[in-house]
Amino acid sequence: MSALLQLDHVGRSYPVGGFFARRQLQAVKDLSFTLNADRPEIFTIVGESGSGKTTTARMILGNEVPTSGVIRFLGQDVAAIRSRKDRLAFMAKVQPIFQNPFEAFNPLTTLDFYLYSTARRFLGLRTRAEIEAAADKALQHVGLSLVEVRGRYSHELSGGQLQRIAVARALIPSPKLIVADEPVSMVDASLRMSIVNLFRTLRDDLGVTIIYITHDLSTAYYISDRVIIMHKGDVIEAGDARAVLGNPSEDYSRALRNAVLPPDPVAARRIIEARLERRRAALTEAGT
Amino acid sequence: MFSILRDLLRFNVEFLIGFLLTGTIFLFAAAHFFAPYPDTAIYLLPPDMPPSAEFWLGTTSRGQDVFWQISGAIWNTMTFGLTVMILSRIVALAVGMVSGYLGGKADEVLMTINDTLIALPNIPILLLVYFVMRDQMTWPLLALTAALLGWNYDARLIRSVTLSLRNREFTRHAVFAGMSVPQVLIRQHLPYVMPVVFFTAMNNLIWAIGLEVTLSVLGFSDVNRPTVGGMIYWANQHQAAVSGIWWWLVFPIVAVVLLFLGLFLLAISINEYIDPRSRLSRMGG
Amino acid sequence: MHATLKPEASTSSADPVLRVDNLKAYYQMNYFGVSREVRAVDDITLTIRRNEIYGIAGESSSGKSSLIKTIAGAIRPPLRVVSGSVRFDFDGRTLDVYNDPEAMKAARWRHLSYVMQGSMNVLNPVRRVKHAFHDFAFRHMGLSPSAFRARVEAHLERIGLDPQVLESYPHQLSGGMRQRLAIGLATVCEPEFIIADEPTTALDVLVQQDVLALIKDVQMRLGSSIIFVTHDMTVHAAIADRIGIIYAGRLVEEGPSQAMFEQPQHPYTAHLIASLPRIGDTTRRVSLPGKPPNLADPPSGCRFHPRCPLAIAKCETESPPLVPRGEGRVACWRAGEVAAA
Amino acid sequence: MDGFAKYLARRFLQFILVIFLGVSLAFLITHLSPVDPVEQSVSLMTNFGATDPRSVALLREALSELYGLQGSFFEQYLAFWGRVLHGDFGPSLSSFPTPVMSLIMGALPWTVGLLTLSVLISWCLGNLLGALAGYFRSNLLLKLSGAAVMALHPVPAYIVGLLLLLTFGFVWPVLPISGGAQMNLQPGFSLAFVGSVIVHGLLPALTLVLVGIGSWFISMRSLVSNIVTDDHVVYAELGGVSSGTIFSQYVARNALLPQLTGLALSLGNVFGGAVITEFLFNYPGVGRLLIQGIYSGDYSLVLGVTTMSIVAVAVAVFVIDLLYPLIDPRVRLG
Repeated sequence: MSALLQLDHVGRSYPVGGFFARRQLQAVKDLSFTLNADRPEIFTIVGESGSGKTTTARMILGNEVPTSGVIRFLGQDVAAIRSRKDRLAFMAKVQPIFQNPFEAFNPLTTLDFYLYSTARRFLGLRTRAEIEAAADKALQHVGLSLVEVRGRYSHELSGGQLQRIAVARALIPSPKLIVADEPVSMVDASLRMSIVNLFRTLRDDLGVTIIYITHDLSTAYYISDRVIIMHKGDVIEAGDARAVLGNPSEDYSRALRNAVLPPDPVAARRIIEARLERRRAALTEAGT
Repeated sequence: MFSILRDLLRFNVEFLIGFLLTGTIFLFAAAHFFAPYPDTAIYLLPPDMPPSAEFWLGTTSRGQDVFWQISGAIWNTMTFGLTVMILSRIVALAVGMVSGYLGGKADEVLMTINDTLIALPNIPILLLVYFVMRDQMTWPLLALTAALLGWNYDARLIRSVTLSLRNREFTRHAVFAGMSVPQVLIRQHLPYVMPVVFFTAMNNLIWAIGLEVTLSVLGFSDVNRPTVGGMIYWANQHQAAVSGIWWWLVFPIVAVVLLFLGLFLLAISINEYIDPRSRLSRMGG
Repeated sequence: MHATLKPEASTSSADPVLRVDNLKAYYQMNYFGVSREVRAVDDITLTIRRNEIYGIAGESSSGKSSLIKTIAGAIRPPLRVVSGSVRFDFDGRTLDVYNDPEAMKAARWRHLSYVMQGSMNVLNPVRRVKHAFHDFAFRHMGLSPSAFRARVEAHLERIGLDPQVLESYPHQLSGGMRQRLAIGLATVCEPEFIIADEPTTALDVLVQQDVLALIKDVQMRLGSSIIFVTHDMTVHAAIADRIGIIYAGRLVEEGPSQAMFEQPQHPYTAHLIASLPRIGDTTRRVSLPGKPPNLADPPSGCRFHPRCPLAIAKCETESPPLVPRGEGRVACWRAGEVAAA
Repeated sequence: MDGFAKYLARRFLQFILVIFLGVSLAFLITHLSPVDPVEQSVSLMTNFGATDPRSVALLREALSELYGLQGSFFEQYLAFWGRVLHGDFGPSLSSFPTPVMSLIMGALPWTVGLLTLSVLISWCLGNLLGALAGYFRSNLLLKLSGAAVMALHPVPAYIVGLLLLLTFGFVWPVLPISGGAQMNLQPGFSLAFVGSVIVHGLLPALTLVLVGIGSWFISMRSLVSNIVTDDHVVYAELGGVSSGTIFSQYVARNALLPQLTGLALSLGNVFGGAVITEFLFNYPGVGRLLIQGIYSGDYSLVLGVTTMSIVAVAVAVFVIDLLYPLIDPRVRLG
């Protein structure tokens, strides 16, 4: 049971405040979990803004160095990867998917350039035909083809399609781990499911482990194998996704779960009206 | 490249006027290579002749043809301006990109020095350099000094652009797509850095030309080398305004003012055209 | 002076407070000889009744934000009203937004107010919050400055905000607090009509729940009508009395929220509801094929036909009219045959 | 308050650094140049006769002591700082024996008066015109005045000054084109003298205003045209707030923040324009003093004026930096 990725008491803090009020903001405190190399899974980190989930993603990708603890990918300390050669080797196995597809693709660069560059660098392909073939193969995985992408710019396609192209690009070096930070929050609801279902096929058909980072409990419940809930840098609860999200044991995760509005008017209205009563009660009690 | 020129000429009136003005003055200046008399020769022609068929713009009290004097003067003034512009762009780009991309301590140190230099009065320092160097002062040295005093405002603008580019998601995406640093800089970032570099370059060129005119008008430069400022300097020395040789003063002033206007119009119109936002809207973004 | 607690959504008061008739608003742009026309709002007709929260749902590039900008009379070039009208009915007097600018300006904030999406920075960053209340509402209240201040403080207290917040600057407040303040500002004159453009989109789910409760609380107390715009169908389920679905610049379905969720009439609505994951249910959710329409050259006939599972030949040539059906309206040639979610 | 204190500390540190680097730069320039100032002055003196070798040697000795050229490089540097801090640059050779410092102190008020007045006018007028042109984009009058102001922007101070001098000196001789005040008037706060000072200051001030106004117009107009689409302005329009209030409180007030920083950053250049304009109109300020010093080869005067102008500009920049927190609450309240 070799570890694909191991976080060992990882922490990250930032200096904040002026000369006189120097203090440390703890973005991530004592985070530990392990992803199994021979059991691909969708591991989800759930949390609201400021919970430290994005900082965690950046540390796993090696874009930020933890201030405490260590992150090992296939036994190698990610923060120690310095040389260009080692970085490339690491990036061949660990690829990111970004939140806003319109920000992730340079509006002045054609989309196919990203696919070709990945194929050229990580697969060492040289001839144009080989490179285009690799790009087309990756696009097939996500239900697209090179014809739809060649020479196009990001503003010509929808958020959902761009995100699928981003997944295709990440698949080219056949990575072991994909770190997706809020991959669907900028995608329309009607297209969101195509991306989320895609993660499942990547796990099952290509054996890729996916770290899925989101604030949306419903998609987390629908797609994840395991989940950890973070709040202001702390891990509140962790475990099997259905168990933890189905009926959480900690107060914060229960509040989070109860705030999720079900797509059914009767139930949703009841949640809002209950909150309204609590608001009015608090006012009258404060008022008297 | 020509399609851009055609678009600009057709749709942007500022560019049209600017292009025509700068173009004619540039040709006028380039003509000095075919001048019948050497630039520095004096007392060749009958002095103080008003504009006539023979001497289109008249002659000076020092027996020089005003027309060819201005042509040579504009050429020298522009070469001075271009030298200052290029040298200061190199420093501004270097400082702007290093502090923008590296960030952290390097950024803090460079920007502190940058802000310090901005607060220094340029002309007194330049005058001090001239005073100290006296006759050793050659125009390339003056150009170097002006360049070293003229880059800091622009370095801060370039830094703000590079800093924002470094933190944009498509930069990280490019790195993970295997693009090398030069590829990212040239292919991904250049279209965003170009407008600010170009616009500050044109402003610097205008500032440098103004500086050259100002210094040589006071006689603080190699006055034997014909420059626009030099002409006005000699016109003042010979009391041209008082003794009614108006053409000696008016034509160089008109020429340099037209040059300023032309360059300025070019700067505004081209900057608006290559700005990524307007380029995107043309692509239908 | 406050209206007593209004009964639950009184659907009886049928007289509309807003009538939008065959409204067309297009983006017309011309850059260096490249001219483009985007038909963002393409012939929309709808009415909104008193004391009702009308939800407008639509995805990105559906034209829903252009629609409410046009309704609010807040359009700048290149967006332009091509035809149709927007008429409000305040105190028995009809106000035509585009033919009576003076009356419209006078009605702003007195009868019609607005809550913006980016409420994080709708308050002037260099002035204290109290100035915003003064600029927006003072002229409508006809009170002395001190009485006005007391009225504002009472209003804020009633919605659970500490009046001391009036003395602070926007950058000193959290995002959630600024959003609650924006709602306080939009309701201080007790307007009959409030336009809320994605007010809870940028908020965390816990704060979102509280803000929705706040909006519902104030609406019930004032009996005002609200247009509530968001792409998130679950928010519509929670707060909207009636929902209008916008697709490619056109209203494709409209009706009471409960009926719509139980028995959607239009295939697009059915899909929007079906694609929402629920906690406790992992049945496979499927996405719409194809991509959202490009409003610069929209598909012919019914604009949903390229992605519609029920599309027939007629759908590609003729655009279906919006016709009454059950308690709402729908624009689809095969409206009855939509499978329940 | 933490943010405000941090801001103040940073600005004061910057101020000290500017003085330190500026004065050191002036020292370096004078001491690293290949030309020996003493030889230069001696050759200047001796070409009026007086070539007796002994007196020339004595002169050389006196001059090198006067110019602070004794001792090692570092000792000279410390001595230089000593003199700067005491405000003692030795006597001026061209108007011997009056000390350089009293010449500077005599000329400084003229420059400060001229500069403060013209900078204020060009800053306020340029910003107002630019804001109006940015907010009311279709107004023809604003467009025309904008075009005129922008046409003047690239033209240097000397040319603008010369054109004014020619028009008011020869074509329509209404205004005095030289000097700071009527020669025969007794300097003091009498009505006649002050009136004459104002009249004599008109052309130099007008030159500086015409040269300065263009840059403020352009930057303010582009700032305003961006701010007009900001959320808080659109929201105010939706709120039916009067366009006068929107223009002044929502648009202009936010646009002024960067313009105030811009004012501080521009002082270095504006001072240069004043030097030229003073010389052109023979205005008795520090600028004319500097140029006359250069013409007469008066080493200590030139060094003194340059150093003091560096200090003066640094002080002005620091003062403006102090104003910034007053109008930006985000800096004042951390």
